Amino acid sequence: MDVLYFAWVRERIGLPREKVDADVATVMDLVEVLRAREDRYDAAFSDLSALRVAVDQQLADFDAPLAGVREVAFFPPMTGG
Amino acid sequence: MDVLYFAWVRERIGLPREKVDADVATVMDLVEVLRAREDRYDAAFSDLSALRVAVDQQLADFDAPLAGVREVAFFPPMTGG
Amino acid sequence: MRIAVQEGPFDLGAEADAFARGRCVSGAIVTFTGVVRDVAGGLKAMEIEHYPGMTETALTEIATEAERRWALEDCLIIHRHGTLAPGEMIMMVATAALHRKDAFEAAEYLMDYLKSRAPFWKREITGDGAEWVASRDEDEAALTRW
Amino acid sequence: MRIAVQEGPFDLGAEADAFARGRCVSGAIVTFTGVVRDVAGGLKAMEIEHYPGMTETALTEIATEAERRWALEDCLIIHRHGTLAPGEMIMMVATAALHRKDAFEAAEYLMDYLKSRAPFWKREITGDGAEWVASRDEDEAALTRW
Repeated sequence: MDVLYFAWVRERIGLPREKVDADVATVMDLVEVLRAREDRYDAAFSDLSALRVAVDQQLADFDAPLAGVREVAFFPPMTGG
Repeated sequence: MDVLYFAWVRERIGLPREKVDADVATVMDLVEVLRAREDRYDAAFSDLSALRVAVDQQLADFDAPLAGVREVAFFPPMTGG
Repeated sequence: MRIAVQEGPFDLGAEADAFARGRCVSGAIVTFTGVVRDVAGGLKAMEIEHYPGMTETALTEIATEAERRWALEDCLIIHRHGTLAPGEMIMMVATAALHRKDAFEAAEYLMDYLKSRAPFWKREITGDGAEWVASRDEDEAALTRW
Repeated sequence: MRIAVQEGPFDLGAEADAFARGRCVSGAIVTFTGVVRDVAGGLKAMEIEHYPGMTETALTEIATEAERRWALEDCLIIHRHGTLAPGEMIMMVATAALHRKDAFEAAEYLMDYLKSRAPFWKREITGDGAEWVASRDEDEAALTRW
């Protein structure tokens, strides 16, 4: 699936999007897979309360299932308006 | 002093303004003097709860004093905006 | 602060542009525009009577009180009188503030007071004749909020 | 309903005019405009990042919910992204309704949701560097009102 990063999450991880092929059931599983990769991922995901997630472009929780999902995005709380 | 009428009060009394020289202490005294004049005044002032009053262009109560006042206006509740 | 009481039309776009132009402190600009509505159909015109002299004083006092209660950078009131057709703009207010809450609340305050405390009276002209618009209890009740 | 997500500027006056033009049912039109503010001084630019695709979806959902909750004749959201200078307009919303209460509440609802539920992220560029604007607890708290 496509994994996207925005704002300081993008900066900390160092790229805006990547393809991730992993056998993960939930967003939280995906987070664990990413954190295990490298320090920059581990740092980006160190405080999940500072992060928001969207699954197929809809805001979701970290326990949201990923079956059939094409796109997951991680970002800080939004500051629109 | 000048006495002004607006909206349906103006229509019922039949004129927009007039000079009234009367020895009146309060707005209520002025109302009594006017009501005693003619039926059209009596009709216009028959329900004071449907009327508002301004003394020298400031909203006031019917017991407001008239000493030194130059202008009194009677009108229905305002419908601006 | 700018207060305008006028018979002729105003240009919402030009007024909004002029009010908003070059603001670097205010992050929030709210406008409210009132339009002559013809809900039932059959409205030919809306006549607005006012009390020259008191109108300007009342609007200035209302705007001054809004600037006292909220942290506004600026505010604007334009109100027309005379004969208006359905769809014409009757009035507008605009507020500029650092925060959106102040701008919104001040604009609502201006509108609530304009409705019941500024000396305007509306009359609707239809094919059946002319009728003064009655004040609404809910407009009076709205003032208790402030 | 119109939703626009764009990099270029918009013309508040022209948008407000077009939105308001010819309304005979709506008596009440509210606009809110957000401006890049430089309160402390020294702001060089505001950069706004967004999530193409999700942004449009989120704004449409927010506007649709507003139209479901209030009796709106129409609503408009314009939001920019990219690099903006202090004083530039970031976004606007507009609402048209029969009654002013609906128009005001719907505009405030749109703003509250835009602040915390639309995928935009602001970064301030000053002489000292760049800093992501932190979300404010009071913006999140504002959602509990609805």
